[in-house]
Amino acid sequence: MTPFNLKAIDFQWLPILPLITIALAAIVVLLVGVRVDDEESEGLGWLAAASIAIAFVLTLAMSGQNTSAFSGSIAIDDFAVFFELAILFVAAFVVLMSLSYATETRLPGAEYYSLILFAALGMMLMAAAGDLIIIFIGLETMSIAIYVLAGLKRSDPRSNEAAIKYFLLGAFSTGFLLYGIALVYGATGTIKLEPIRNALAHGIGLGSPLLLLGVGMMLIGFGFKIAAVPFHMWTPDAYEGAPTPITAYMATGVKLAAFAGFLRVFPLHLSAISADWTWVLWIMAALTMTVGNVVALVQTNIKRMLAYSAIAHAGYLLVAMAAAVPEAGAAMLFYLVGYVVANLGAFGVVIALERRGISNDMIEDYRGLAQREPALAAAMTIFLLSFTGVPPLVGFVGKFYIFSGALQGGLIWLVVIAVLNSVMAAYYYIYVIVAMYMQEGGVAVRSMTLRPGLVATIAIALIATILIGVYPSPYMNAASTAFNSALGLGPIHAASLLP
Amino acid sequence: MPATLFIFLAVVSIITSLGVVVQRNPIHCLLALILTLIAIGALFLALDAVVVGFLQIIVYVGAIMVLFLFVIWLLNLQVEAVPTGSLAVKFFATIAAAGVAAELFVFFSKTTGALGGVTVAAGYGSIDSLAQTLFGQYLMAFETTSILLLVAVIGAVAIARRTIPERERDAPTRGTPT
Amino acid sequence: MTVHFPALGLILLFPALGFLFNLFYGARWGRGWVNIVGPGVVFASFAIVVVAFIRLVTLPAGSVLSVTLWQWIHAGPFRADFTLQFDALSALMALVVTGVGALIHVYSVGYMAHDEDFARYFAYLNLFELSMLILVLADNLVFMFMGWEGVGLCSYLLISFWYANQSFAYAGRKAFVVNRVGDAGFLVGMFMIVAALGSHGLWTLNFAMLRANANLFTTQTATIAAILLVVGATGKSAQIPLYVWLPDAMVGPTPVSALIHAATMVTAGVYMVARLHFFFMLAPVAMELVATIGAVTAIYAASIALVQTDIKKVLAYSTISQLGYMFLGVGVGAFSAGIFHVMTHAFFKALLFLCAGSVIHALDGEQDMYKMGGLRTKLPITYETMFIATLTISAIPPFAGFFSKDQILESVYNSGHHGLWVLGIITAAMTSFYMFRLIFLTFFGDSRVDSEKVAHIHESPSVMTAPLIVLAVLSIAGGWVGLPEHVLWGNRLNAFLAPSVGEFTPIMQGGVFMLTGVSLGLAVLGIIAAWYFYLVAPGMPYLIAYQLQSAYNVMLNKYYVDELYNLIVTRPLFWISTMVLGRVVDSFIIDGLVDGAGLTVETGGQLSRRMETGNVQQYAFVYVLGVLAIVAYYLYLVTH
Amino acid sequence: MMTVSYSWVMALSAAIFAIGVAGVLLRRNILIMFMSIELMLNAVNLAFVAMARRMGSMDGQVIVFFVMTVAAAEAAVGLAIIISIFRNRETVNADELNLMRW
Amino acid sequence: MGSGILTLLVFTPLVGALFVLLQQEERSIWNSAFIFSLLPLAISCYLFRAFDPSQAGYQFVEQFNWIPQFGISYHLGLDGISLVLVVLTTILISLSLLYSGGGDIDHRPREFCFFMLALETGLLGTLLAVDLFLFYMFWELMLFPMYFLIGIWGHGRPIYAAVKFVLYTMIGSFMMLAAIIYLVMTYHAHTGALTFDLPMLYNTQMTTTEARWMFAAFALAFAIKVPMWPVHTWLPDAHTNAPTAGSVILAGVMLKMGTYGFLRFAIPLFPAVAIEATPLFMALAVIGIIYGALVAMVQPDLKRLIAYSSVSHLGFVMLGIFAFNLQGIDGAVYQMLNHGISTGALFLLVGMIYLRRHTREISEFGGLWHSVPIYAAVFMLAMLSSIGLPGLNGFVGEFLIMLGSYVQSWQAVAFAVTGVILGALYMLWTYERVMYGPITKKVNETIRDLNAREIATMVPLMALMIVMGLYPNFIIRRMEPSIAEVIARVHSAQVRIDEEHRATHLAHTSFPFRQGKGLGVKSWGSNS
Repeated sequence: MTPFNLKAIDFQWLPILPLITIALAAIVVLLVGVRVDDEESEGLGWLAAASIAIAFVLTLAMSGQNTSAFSGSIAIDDFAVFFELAILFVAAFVVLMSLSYATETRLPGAEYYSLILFAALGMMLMAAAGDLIIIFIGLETMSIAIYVLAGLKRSDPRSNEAAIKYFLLGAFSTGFLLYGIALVYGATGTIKLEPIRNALAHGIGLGSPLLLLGVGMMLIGFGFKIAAVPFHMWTPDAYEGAPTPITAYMATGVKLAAFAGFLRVFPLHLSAISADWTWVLWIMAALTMTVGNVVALVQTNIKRMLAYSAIAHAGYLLVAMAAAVPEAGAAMLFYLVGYVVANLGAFGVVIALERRGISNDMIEDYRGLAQREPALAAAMTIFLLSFTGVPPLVGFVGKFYIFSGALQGGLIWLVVIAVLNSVMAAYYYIYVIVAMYMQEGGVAVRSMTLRPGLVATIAIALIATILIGVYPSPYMNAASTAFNSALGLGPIHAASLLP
Repeated sequence: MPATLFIFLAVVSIITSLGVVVQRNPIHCLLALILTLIAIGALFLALDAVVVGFLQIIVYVGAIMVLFLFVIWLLNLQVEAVPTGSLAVKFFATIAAAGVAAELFVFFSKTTGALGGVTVAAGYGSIDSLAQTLFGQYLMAFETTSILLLVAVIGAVAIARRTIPERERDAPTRGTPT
Repeated sequence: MTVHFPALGLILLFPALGFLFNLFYGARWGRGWVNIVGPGVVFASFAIVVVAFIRLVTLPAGSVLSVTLWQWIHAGPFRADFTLQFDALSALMALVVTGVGALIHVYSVGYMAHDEDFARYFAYLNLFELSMLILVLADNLVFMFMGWEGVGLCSYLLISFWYANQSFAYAGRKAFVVNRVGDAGFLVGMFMIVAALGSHGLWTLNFAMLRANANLFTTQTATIAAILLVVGATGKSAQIPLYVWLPDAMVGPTPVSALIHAATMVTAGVYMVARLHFFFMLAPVAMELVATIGAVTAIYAASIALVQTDIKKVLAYSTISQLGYMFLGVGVGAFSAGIFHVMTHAFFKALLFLCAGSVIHALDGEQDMYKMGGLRTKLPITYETMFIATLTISAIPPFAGFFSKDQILESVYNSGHHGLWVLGIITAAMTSFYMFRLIFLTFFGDSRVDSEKVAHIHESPSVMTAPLIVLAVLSIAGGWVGLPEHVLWGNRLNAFLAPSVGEFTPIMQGGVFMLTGVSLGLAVLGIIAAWYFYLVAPGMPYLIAYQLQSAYNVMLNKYYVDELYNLIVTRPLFWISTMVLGRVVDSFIIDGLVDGAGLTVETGGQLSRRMETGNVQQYAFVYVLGVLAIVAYYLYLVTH
Repeated sequence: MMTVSYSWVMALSAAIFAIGVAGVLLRRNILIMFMSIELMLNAVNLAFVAMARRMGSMDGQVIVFFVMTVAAAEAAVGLAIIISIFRNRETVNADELNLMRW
Repeated sequence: MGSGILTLLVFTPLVGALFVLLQQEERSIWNSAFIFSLLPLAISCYLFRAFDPSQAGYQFVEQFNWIPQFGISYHLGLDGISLVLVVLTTILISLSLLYSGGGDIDHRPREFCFFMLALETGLLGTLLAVDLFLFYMFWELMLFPMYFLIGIWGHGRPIYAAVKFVLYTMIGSFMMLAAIIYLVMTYHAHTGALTFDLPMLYNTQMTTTEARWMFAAFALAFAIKVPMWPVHTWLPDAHTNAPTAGSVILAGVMLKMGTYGFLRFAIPLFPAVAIEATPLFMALAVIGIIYGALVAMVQPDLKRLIAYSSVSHLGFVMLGIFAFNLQGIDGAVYQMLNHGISTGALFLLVGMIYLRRHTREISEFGGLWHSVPIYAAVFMLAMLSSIGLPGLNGFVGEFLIMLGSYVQSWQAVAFAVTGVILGALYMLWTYERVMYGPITKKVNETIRDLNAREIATMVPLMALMIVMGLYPNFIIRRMEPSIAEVIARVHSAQVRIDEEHRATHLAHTSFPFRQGKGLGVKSWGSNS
């Protein structure tokens, strides 16, 4: 029996400090929360938000390094930091927009906020994962928390249904993801990402059927999480049924984490065999954009519409991924930021317009909103226009960046498809604007009290949507630094990457 | 591993897993699943995965499956009275599943290599070597798993907890038979 | 020799000021002011023209007065400026335009004495004077085109002056649109000239430049361009095939008919051909065309005039016919003869119209000659002046018309166009016939005036009769500036115009007396026939009309040309626009494609939406389909 | 004695995996669908163990350990969700869970 | 660097828009909006005076780094072509606001003024941007205010029209975005410099195929905006349903963005393709001229009629542009101004009568001259300007266009000239049906004539019609050097093409397939 050598353990506190903070906070929130009435859970929310802020600062402090910890299980690079910051940002705003929602819909506050924090933890793990198993566990941590959060309106059959559908398909696709991991493991002999990259670079496993099948299975697994067609079917139902802040969380946080994992695995560590997966992504991107937009076109429920729109946006992101050039990777990061910001804002507006207990989320309910709630309508308009890709909003710059990346990779036709899709998308986004500004009627609801948290969410999202759009330069820098740091490159100017 | 053993376990696991899919009574399904798991556990043992093989039987069969059993009893699930779903759906679903199987078979027919090709070190699959790896290479994953389980507990409680009183006034849930 | 003469600008300035005054202040300041300012500005212009004319004749022959008002269009090397030139041809035209114009303005004061809209009327009339002066004084084609379209506009405005009447409005539009058809040809002709010179580095439409560089044109270019310009001329001068607007234009106030549709505007085509004579000389085919159009139009219009009953319609067709003579003249190269006839025609046709106006005025708007008769005593001045004009138009010596018409016919004969000459003299006979028919029906015989109007018949006020008298004098003596060669002082006009329009070069020399005799004889024959038909045996016309009913009807209905145009141009155009372009192409095909694309997407959306059945197993099924596809792809990669 | 080829084990794992997929697609009872998913996970586990054995590496076995944990966690949450569904709707039939569609 | 005056010009309206949002009282909303629209007008007038006509390049240039990662800069500049359009824009916006305050907009005035002023920023920015990215940004930015203007304050089927307008435009503009990016990458591939700066991109080397595709994308975007036949069908709907001010700006300025785009971007960037495509565009332009006129002729709705007449007029503009000579393009740019002024005036006039009668059906009118003589007179002038009567502005443009085109293709002019005839036909016929004849409807007897505010709106336009007709040089002089530059680019491309024809087999064989530009996929992180 070999004595266990404690020194051999590559244990570092620092890189997981934010994670620990979040975990501790989640536990504290839970423990405190059991004594708090569900209708007074706002304090718990502030607590959660505060802890997120602390974790945010801690994460920020980690930037600029390029190492790993825990025997390569945890990557400490700007890529991880970028995504962790984004995830924390999202989590914070989901908490903020929940403050009024949770109390008014009587969600169990303790579980609610702690699960949000746990989900964030899972997401951050995915972002910082250095091996496939961490990605898997992070994914499961996140997913399980989200399944529960989606079903947390226990008496609402829609919420139940959202949870079970998401859960069943989620577990189903877990099988595929795992199978993929198993096969890649079989082909390369390791599940750590860095060694996989090295193995492939040295020709180990190249051309192995196992590797190819493994790649395919992992594509399926990630495809499910990012809601790519044809693995997208759960999305609208889950989005519609879940409590709205959780829908926002799914649309933003889960997407961020899934793309973090996806990017980490595929473009960053399987680049040696990119020829083997770009075509799949090509088709998937085209299908995802088209189906997402086409079906979004005929939706009548705004949450469902946003769900399909989220699918479509995943499609745009896949366009960049299919391009498989560094510039496109950075573009994805930037695009995600823009997408997340606008989505948070849009869901914030949706929440603000929900009545106590009764959802108010048919598009026709938005008619005449500009008259009743000019500020909310204006904000919603800006978010929708950002989705459409109208300059100078962040969505436009993101699209521009994505298209640049894709053209860099030579995907002209895919870009053309994306362009046509953007026009289609314009139609349904604009239709909401039509309802708000140009039609009369709708339900004059007593909207949910605009608490500071919600107002702050919408306001900050609004400012960010405009500001990042007008002055995107620093964020582009951050995105490209982040992406390239995971490639093992320093901060680089976009131009220097070009042929 | 002797081929005969493998074939025996393979046949058992396939038959029992088919049983999961085709039987009507949930209890029977569950029993079939348990048998499958045991057969797979035996395969683990045969593949020098001693610890994992026992864990399979203890944890999986012993804990998880019992959970299933509880739920079946809790919900008082009966035999599905009539086969539901249209025949066409079943047909296409079967085709699709068979397609998956066929594709995977073709794939693995392309792979080669005997199982015994690598002589494993002594102690391979032992609890010692497992622990070495688990707490060395995979410490982070291990620690994280604790969080995962915590989440699962919180989640399960949060969602399965009986409804809050006032909610019952709003929309009385039907009493669950206990 | 070009002499800077800034006062030329004043010629334009006065009518322009008059226009603005009448437009903005006329109605407010009242009839008194308008009656002074309206004609006053034209007299002022006339005075300047006279001054300029005197200056011109003191200079050596071939001199030009000129002034550049300001730069207009400078695009790249192309230049077109607001430059006025005052040479012999312009001088003559300007004298006619301002002189006759002034008289008609005066006449209008009386004619419009009872009309509410006098201010607008004089505004238009002043604007017309302005445009017409631009037309004749412009030193380049573009500037001239501005006048050309301007007079068309004024014609439009004045024809539909009494806008409340739907058919008047229609007549106005018809005039403008038909003119536009001609103008389009004119424009293309201009482009062709510019392009042809442009290829030699000369980007201009200046007359002097064109004339100096006429050698740069090939015959082909010149021919096509000239024909295109002729299209413009036929529009403005109401020649076949674009004459149709002029008869309808008679619905305007009668002084307008006199000024615009007889004396000045309609002669613009002739003026243009004469102005560009050097260019037309390069294109014999175009010249032939002009001559032929002229001759055919002359006889054609005359034949219609034979049977018209509306007094103004007769004069209108007569105008078309006389314009045909002018075309005939310039077409055979006798430019100065053509211009000579422009001048005399301005006198006598203006007079005829004004007299007709006087008659109509007296009869409260009655225009049907069969409801007149015996007015000789009641309207003595009108009768006398009109009789003089009729003699003039019938080319009875020594009235003005005789000299000009005779000169044209002689030139036609001498240029070898004997066929056209025959048409010309037949027309001459017809002219005297229908003109005397008019006189006899109106002033002789028994009164057929509606009984309730009889009491009101009165001679026009002196403000109207005075211009008649002046014009009558001109109709008599106006022709004496162009006596046949070797008679007394000879053809002074010809000599005066020669530097501007060149000399007529006959290819043969017909007997002067023979030619004159034949045409004179025919004219007299026409008079006698009219006398016989309408005074001696008034039943005869009916009999003939009855005998030749179909021919009569064809003529009475103006050869059904309006109906023909309607059938082959207007209606198909509207039909195509509405049915084919509007409904089929625009709404059905293009919008159908656009909306169809949208609809396809939406239908696709609705269909794929149905895939979301809410059933989680179907979701899984779709999922597995995706799995199958992806695995199949990798299987393909592995096996290949 | 015939050696068991490593691809045989993979084939077995594929077969069980496919049977699991079939179960998910065919069974209306969400509980049994969930059982089928467990089958799929076990098939994956088998693959992991086989791979680990082939390369003589322990990593695969460790992963199986994690997969079991995850399976347990999923089972807990999944069953809880099923219970909550059953409380509201008194059914575990997937066909009847279609409040939200289109 | 720069004086900042262009930035001031572009963003003053935006500041005004935000300022207007703060106003509460309706009067102060209109007043402040109008005053804020006068400021850019004043600036643009100053620029017009200060502009140096002898210079071809950009003046008052401002340039700052904006997104250095992409070589995108905030680069504004003013040349002769944009100068005149800027002045037109500021004038028309001011007049539209002046007019709209007089009762045309009866609800939500604050938002109306906001969108009008925001629109002005978009329009001015589009005209002044020298950086392609910046240009695209403003290009899209002008779309949405107009969409709201149509959708909220429109009549009839405003939503259908607004959405159609946006989607139609977006198809083209997104394609253009893709082409812009592709162009920049092509430039980068050849020179190693990443820039969106227009003057630099003029020198991009590209293969003929690439150029064709990119030109097609640019041309599609601009052709939709112009609109050229057959992508014009959004226009009648948009115009008919838009509020008066919307129609004025739409016709007066926005359509010019399409032609401006051709002149500034599509043609100078891809001169060789433009030359190649000349027959096509001339044919489309001529079809547009005739088609627009014919369909306009039979429209029963006044606004629809004017909308179709725009198709016809813009056909002339396109014809002139593709003449590729000074006369043609001078005329085209001049015609852009003319169309802005005369069609703007006509739309205002239709709006005025709509305000009184709440209908635009021609058959509802008749004999209006009797009851509204001033209106009739103003209408007459606008109409004459529109049909190109010499002495008014329309003629100068049409004349130069046809003159220039004649040199290029006499066939085109032979057909286009029918547009001159038809133009007169449908305008006069409309005028006749509306103004002339007896009053057939009782209500028409009592409608009131133009009030002071309306006259004040029309007077500047009328003055421009006359002044520009009589003295066009003060405008042509300023824009000609810039136009000459465009032509020079086309001509040098022509020279190149000719040379290539001479030196056969050398050029035009396949270019080597450049890495990362074709469909080949470059791998990630090639250095690891």
